[in-house]
Amino acid sequence: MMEITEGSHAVAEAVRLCRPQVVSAYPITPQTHIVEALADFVANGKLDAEYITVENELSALSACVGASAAGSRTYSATTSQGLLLMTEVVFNAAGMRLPIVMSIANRAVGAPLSIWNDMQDSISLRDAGWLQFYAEDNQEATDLHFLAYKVAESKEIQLPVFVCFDGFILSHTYEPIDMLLQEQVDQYLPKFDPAEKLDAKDPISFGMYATPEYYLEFRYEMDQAQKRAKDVIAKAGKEFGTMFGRDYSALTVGYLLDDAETVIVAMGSVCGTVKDAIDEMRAAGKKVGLLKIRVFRPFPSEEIAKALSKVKRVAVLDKNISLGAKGGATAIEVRDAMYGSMIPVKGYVLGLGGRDIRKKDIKEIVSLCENGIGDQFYGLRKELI
Amino acid sequence: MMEITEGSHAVAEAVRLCRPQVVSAYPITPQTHIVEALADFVANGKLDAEYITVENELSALSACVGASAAGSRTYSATTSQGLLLMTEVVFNAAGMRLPIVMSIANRAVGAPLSIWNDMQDSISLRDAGWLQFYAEDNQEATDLHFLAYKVAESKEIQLPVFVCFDGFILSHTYEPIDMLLQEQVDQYLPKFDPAEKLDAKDPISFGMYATPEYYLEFRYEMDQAQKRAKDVIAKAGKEFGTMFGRDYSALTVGYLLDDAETVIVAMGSVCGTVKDAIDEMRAAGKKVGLLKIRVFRPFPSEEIAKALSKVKRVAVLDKNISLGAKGGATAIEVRDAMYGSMIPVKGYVLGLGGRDIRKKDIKEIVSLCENGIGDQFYGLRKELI
Amino acid sequence: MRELRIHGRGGQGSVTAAELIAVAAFEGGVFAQAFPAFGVERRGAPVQAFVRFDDKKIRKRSQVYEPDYIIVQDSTLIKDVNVFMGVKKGGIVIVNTEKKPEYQVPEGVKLITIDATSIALRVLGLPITNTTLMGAFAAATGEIQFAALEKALSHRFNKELAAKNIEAARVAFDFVRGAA
Amino acid sequence: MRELRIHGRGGQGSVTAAELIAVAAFEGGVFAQAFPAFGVERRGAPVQAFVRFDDKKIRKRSQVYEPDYIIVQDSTLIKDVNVFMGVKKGGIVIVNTEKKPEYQVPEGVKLITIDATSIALRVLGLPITNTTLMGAFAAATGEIQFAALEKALSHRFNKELAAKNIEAARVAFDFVRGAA
Amino acid sequence: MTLAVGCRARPGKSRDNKTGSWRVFKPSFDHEKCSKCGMCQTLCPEGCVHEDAEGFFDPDFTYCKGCGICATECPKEAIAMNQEEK
Amino acid sequence: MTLAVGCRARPGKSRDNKTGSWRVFKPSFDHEKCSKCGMCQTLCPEGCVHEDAEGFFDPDFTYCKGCGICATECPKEAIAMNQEEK
Amino acid sequence: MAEKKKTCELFDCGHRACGGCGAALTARLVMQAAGTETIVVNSTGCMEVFSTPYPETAWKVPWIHSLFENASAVASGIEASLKKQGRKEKIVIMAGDGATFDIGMICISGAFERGHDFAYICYDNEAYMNTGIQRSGATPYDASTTTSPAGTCSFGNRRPKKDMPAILAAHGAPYIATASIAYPADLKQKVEKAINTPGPCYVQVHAPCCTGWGFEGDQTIAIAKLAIETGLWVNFEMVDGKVTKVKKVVRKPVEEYLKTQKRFRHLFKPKRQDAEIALIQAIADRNAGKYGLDINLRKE
Amino acid sequence: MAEKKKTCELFDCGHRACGGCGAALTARLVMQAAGTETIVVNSTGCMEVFSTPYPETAWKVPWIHSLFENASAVASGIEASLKKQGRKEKIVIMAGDGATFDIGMICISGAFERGHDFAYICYDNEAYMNTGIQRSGATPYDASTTTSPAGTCSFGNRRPKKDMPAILAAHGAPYIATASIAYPADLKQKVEKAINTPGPCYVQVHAPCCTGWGFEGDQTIAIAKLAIETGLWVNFEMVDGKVTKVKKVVRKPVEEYLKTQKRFRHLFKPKRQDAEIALIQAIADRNAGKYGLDINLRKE
Ligand SMILES: Cc1ncc(C[n+]2csc(CCOP(=O)(O)OP(=O)(O)O)c2C)c(N)n1
Ligand SMILES: Cc1ncc(C[n+]2csc(CCOP(=O)(O)OP(=O)(O)O)c2C)c(N)n1
Ligand code: SF4
Ligand code: SF4
Ligand code: SF4
Ligand code: SF4
Ligand code: SF4
Ligand code: SF4
Ligand SMILES: [Mg+2]
Ligand SMILES: [Mg+2]
Repeated sequence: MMEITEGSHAVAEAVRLCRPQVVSAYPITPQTHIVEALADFVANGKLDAEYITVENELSALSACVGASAAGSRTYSATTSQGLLLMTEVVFNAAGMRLPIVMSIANRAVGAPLSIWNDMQDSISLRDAGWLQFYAEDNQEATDLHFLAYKVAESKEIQLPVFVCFDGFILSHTYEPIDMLLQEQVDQYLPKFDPAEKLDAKDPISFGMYATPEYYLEFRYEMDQAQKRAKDVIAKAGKEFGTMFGRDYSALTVGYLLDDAETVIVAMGSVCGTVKDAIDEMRAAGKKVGLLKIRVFRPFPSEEIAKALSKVKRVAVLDKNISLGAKGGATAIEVRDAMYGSMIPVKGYVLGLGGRDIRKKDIKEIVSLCENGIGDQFYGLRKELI
Repeated sequence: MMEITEGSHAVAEAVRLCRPQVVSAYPITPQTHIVEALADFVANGKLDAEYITVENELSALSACVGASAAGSRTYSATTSQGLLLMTEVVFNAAGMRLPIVMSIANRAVGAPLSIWNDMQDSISLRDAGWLQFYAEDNQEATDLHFLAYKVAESKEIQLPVFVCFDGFILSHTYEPIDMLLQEQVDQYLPKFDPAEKLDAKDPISFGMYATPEYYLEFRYEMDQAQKRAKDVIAKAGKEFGTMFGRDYSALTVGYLLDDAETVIVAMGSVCGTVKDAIDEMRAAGKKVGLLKIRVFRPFPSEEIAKALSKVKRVAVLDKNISLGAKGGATAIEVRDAMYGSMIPVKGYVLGLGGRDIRKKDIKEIVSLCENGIGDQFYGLRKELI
Repeated sequence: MRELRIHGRGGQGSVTAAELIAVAAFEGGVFAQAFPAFGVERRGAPVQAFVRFDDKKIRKRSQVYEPDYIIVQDSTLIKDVNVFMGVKKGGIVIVNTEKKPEYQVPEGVKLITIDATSIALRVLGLPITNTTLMGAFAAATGEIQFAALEKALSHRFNKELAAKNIEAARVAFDFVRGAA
Repeated sequence: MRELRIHGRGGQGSVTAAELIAVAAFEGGVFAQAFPAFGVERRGAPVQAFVRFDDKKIRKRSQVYEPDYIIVQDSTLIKDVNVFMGVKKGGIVIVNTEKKPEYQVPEGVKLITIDATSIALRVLGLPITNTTLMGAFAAATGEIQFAALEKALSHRFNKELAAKNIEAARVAFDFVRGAA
Repeated sequence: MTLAVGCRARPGKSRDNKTGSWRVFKPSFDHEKCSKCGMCQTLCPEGCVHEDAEGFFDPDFTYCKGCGICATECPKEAIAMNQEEK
Repeated sequence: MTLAVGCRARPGKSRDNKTGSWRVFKPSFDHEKCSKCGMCQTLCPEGCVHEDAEGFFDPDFTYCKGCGICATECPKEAIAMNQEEK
Repeated sequence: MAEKKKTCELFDCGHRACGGCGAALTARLVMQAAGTETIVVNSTGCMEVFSTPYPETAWKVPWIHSLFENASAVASGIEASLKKQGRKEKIVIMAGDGATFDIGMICISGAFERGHDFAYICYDNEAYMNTGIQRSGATPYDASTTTSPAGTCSFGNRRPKKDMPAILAAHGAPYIATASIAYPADLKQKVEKAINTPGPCYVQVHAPCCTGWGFEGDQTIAIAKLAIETGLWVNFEMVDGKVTKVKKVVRKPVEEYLKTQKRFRHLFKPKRQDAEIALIQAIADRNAGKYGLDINLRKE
Repeated sequence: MAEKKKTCELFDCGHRACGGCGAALTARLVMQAAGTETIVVNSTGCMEVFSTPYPETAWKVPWIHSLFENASAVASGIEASLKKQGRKEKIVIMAGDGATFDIGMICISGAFERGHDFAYICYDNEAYMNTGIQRSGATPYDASTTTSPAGTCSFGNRRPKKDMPAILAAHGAPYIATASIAYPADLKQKVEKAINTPGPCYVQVHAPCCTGWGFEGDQTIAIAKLAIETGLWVNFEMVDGKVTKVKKVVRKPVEEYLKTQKRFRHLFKPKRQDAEIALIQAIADRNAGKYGLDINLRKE
């Protein structure tokens, strides 16, 4: 059903439709509207879940670990400082193979403190073993939650998922959404049926430690599950498409790629602005395209290498920076994916801490890239540095 | 003065010689011997520092933040779960530009819990803005602490430093060390003299937040400081060499690189075993060399690209895995550094969670690399998977 | 694409106004996008909110720099905030004031003033002007149909409250219509 | 390079023995490296520790698989732990036992038994055998000089304790010398 | 201008933010009624009420947000809140 | 063998670890002196003291670590600790 | 006069709090009591946000903010550092109720256990205001917040207010007090005592929030007074774990307090919830019993 | 008999604790009291490490370990999950003193404040044993540990033992008790009460550690008894914050306890530290006063 609503509310509604039994989250800007909406659903009988008002984020995700291990579908949401505070549990939940879904309303990290958008938070946890989905608009932000549970709970995967969407830029924006109905979601997403759970009827020990005889293989199996997720996403995304008309089988999505000479690689909401800019550049005769990365973990190396195998140059936008490295994580990994190709790949770190990104910026970046200039911060206020 | 001592004790002694005024750390295997030795120094009047026996790692580093901002040289040490628990403060301390030095006795992260060595912990925080030094042996583990304070406190840098050394493999190993004398250290490392501090005589606000007008530039300045650190390390490392005979000016160090066809890139204690294996392979007529990365942040991209510009192939050893990516962080960033070179770079994830690495493994990896096989886990117990 | 910027103060409902305008526009078959200026502004501090309208899906995510329309909820802002900044030629500015329209708007920009506070006080019994100004906006720009506005308000508020707000919007709508 | 593996139980000082042997070797001008089997073993559980000796700087960091020397601190271990595993041909195995040397050691490996517990009890008044066995090791292998051993012990313990431990080591040293 | 390393600043800068512009209502102080008790000064969250040479109090309108606390709490009802001019 | 996903295991496996091998001293139970009070069973940290059909108690030497708690706490001094055979 | 001059010296004009903010007033009053030889450690929250957008700091003493949860650990480090430097500044922590009752426990318990010398001032506005009025452990019973909303299945916050003073008393804090912006002289005296008592001391200041509680900014002080007059907030002092002083009152019924604020509106509209109001009255009655709050008019 | 059969059923043989480990005995006894319909949440520490190297679990009930600090939050989640599933298992947390007094406060305070239904059992061996005997908030005054070593400038741990029962009582925990492995029947009874009392309950079990305290493994029970007999450990029960039961004793001087353990050796060697011993005696005396510990032999 089409409706116009705030991104956070759409996400909360999607979560409600997924029927989580335990919700545990701690408020932090700009994630708050999600958890407030869920609290409201519970207070008004619209969601039959235990809503645990925890005292910090580490507890928030820890409660999800317990609830998930006990056999419940669980949900959390956070961002930025909150995500960093729960880091240890983030790694832990993945290693324990618990299919928790957590929304990340992407935000910069401090110091300096910033409540504004970039993707440093989830990107900084790219090693942790969680799948990471990134939404371009609120329709995706909503739909990817259904996909997330489906994939996370699949027996072949059993890994938790971040559904990331840009804080404020998406979370606080009203726009039209096609929201699924409960019966549609129920059809797509069956009840959570864990392979194993904490249960006096069949006692199992969860979270044992691994000596050097075993540890490597456990990590390997996690990495394999990540890699298997590509197929599982393809399947679940296609099924979604068949049922509801929006196909999420692709880890990356191209826009006017076919004949593109310069391709921008980007994630999240900036892709919208990029598309508008591309349309204008196309109109001016420039062959520019976009490759959007929707799934960052597992990282679609092969897909990217293939999609970009014939282009002249690549400009990667990063709303994050691995300080002291050559640039942002996306640029680094795109080059990794395309290693050996000789196609110039330039990175641009931009939009950190809420710095606005406009069509003209995209155009300027394309020019820079055409001139071989890149691997730098973009959009600096010269007077400040 | 040459002595034979345990790695942890050597590190503790080095720290003592640096005269930190505030030490704040929380015990965790295999870092414990360091903090125990420091507690012992304080209990016996050998170190005139406040030793804060904090209740968790987040507090440990937070206390360092306070003490450093108040104008004291501070020290902490941790590893693994402890490092992950303090993640938020790790990012914060860098953003606040406080020259804290923290030893990391590298250890795997859970789940599954493992107390054994790999480098997942510090590598997972590679975005955080800290400089990261990695020691090959206990001599380096010791010396790098002097270097760390020198660089961290330099006015051009003002960033904190991880001094990483392999847990157990180095921390619990007795071996000969040339330990500096107090007067030598005092000569090399002057008293901490912060540019600014919390002081009623000259009140300053520390840790303000940055709106979108300013945030990007603050991050840029941090990244620039990382980049400036290359020169500062070169200078301080050279000075160390001039004064004490061990030169630490290089971010990367080659071993039999000149005519090498296959080069292994590695960090930390495994380099020793690699060198032994290389000697044997050389004796058998194979032109193999090693490029050791001693400084991972700032990442020595140019140095690596240059050092490896003429080799036939590169095998990168990673004691970490970015789950769901193409491999470990070192392989990814080495490829980033060498992008456009067409030299095959293969990654091998190995030694996770304490899995032993032997000379024969190094030789096998060289064979695999020669055969173009790589970007995989190495050393899996087939019967387990 | 047309863009609207709303100026108000923290606590005056500018964001709600933007949302409701977007809802009404969408009701009328137009693609719309509404969002606040992302900030930490407290009650009383100057704030902004934005709406975009287009005939196709709106993908643009940057902020609004050159609005077609401006609503100023509180004319006390005008002396301290450059509320007319960037307004497009041919644009429309609606200012809530009981005074005569004596503001310096850029050339080629139409200025409409309305005493929304008085209307709101009279109809709602409260000096909350956001819904009133929606009526004025509908009349001045044609971006939203009055029927759609009614629907949006009915959706948002309970029956009684919706009726009152619709009434306030109606008064403003008629006033601006009449003035035009 | 020569390698030593020490078998003992948690609490019996195997790691200390390895460290002290390394210190003594280093005192004697040999490069040495000592390290425990990294683990979580509790008091009573079987544990291991290792020492490497070489004439040049030791770079190798892998575990010890084929030791030249083995010390078994506690013969009760032998029935449950394969203490002789991997020992090199020509290697030396020292077992603390009051029994006769009746263990099945691999071919070409020399077995030395010594009742270190009795010596320790007699000299130190405690059944702590690690320093006693150091003496035996020095005599059996020549990897460490007795003088260096003395120095190592003097460095580690206070005067009185050092003297006693040196005495215990001396008894064992002489015993093994005599037996050889 | 150059950024301070580490997002630091010396005092005084908040005064650049003239919060008087937030005001919708404006206090006016009637010195006739005033008992010079100083309550208005003590309780003003802005700290913008100042004492004059005669011991009377008046707000600094550059910062007064017009919250009305002074008016509510003045024991002499010496402060009136009026609509801010536009 | 294949690893359990997530490092999990079902009960019973600790029994593969025969802690009897840790023993340096070995308890021997003198049923003559025993009053069948069960204290030895209650206080054994290994939980390896078992009651036989007659109500007497004996340790399971597969797991007994020889800690000596049973001997120390036996009110009848019915348990003696001896050097483990080698 | 000298005293008065300080007034707007240490917490300066131009901060961005809502008009009528109780927390902003708390900052002013605390700084008046603390004086210039003070280092302030501030947790993330309204106070930090309204006073320190770069570069516009409102603080005229050395001030530091690190994170939401770690003010007490940062203060521990500063204390250790000052000790080693032989410096004499006093350390004042300023933290919201969320930063104290909830997330701050990550670091508070340890800092109090270690016995550092600082004054911990909690400005208690009874919810997370900075992020939009979510429940904290300090939120009173039945208050509607965005994470404990009143609704068809809920009357708002279900848990009683956490007894932070008692918890810190159990940690052995030598001086603990509660105060209110409605009684500024008392507040300042308590802050001074907390600063001057060696060891970790705690003052919890009732600081009503017009925006979060739903009332007009000019009522801030009036509402703070009502809290005390109804017995829902008790001003007391505790030395070495023993209550030594209590502000007694002639109690008013709790609804005089409740009905002034939107967060309790659901107790009166659409219909009056007598049972719930009675439960809240019982809280006040328990306070009265526990602290000996009531002035017995007849006898005095 | 059925009761007895359970003995080694739920915490199994083959675990890797030191011979004579008090914590291992605690696990056995607690599980006897808890029974099969129990889910155990274990923090990182000796107990977790000696009982669950993959795949050799010693637990015959559902068991989960996540991290060192988060057992109470994990338990909160399990409780919520069971509630939603309509399941009836009881939740028992098993955590060391470090996981409880120190790092666990990250999650404990919130879990108790929220009022979840679980029994929190702290096995208190008075230091971090798993990592090699470092000080915790539960380490007694003057005990030498590796991070509070006795030395020329130090007599060991400088802070008194944190009063965790009082802290949790201040959180409103309905049932709190202390117990000792030296009194197994009492211990089991208390664990049962904690499990059967709705809400978050707490039992702190004195569990001597031969390795960490420095005594032979056969003395574990004897030393636990001495702790009680000297008044350095008090076995009591608290219901709704009020002490309802105390194990009284004819007190022995504290040095009878101290001299049995290496961690206190520096109080006797190289020379006897009478002043320090007197301070410790004063702790016992305070306990006696506070809890009414002494059996007055003459009167009875
Ligand atoms: C780790 C972390 N979690 C969440 C937040 C978001 N956050 C910032 S301030 C705040 C609430 C502050 O509440 P309180 O301490 O009561 O202060 P107030 O805003 O009410 O003055 C929250 C939830 C954060 N900054 N860091
Ligand atoms: C975040 C974190 N910090 C530190 C550690 C290391 N660590 C593991 S167990 C432990 C001590 C446990 O002490 P306690 O809870 O008293 O249990 P015990 O070992 O004494 O039984 C420590 C410090 C860890 N696992 N995780
Ligand atoms: S509060 Fe009123 S009476 Fe008192 S000084 Fe201010 S204006 Fe005068
Ligand atoms: S109206 Fe408010 S801000 Fe203005 S002077 Fe009065 S109390 Fe201060
Ligand atoms: S403790 Fe002694 S008396 Fe009691 S049952 Fe055991 S052996 Fe018999
Ligand atoms: S010696 Fe110890 S382990 Fe063996 S039966 Fe007795 S109490 Fe149990
Ligand atoms: S929301 Fe409340 S606490 Fe925050 S600034 Fe406004 S009035 Fe003050
Ligand atoms: S160290 Fe102590 S607690 Fe740990 S297993 Fe050994 S005796 Fe038990
Ligand atoms: Mg608050
Ligand atoms: Mg412990």
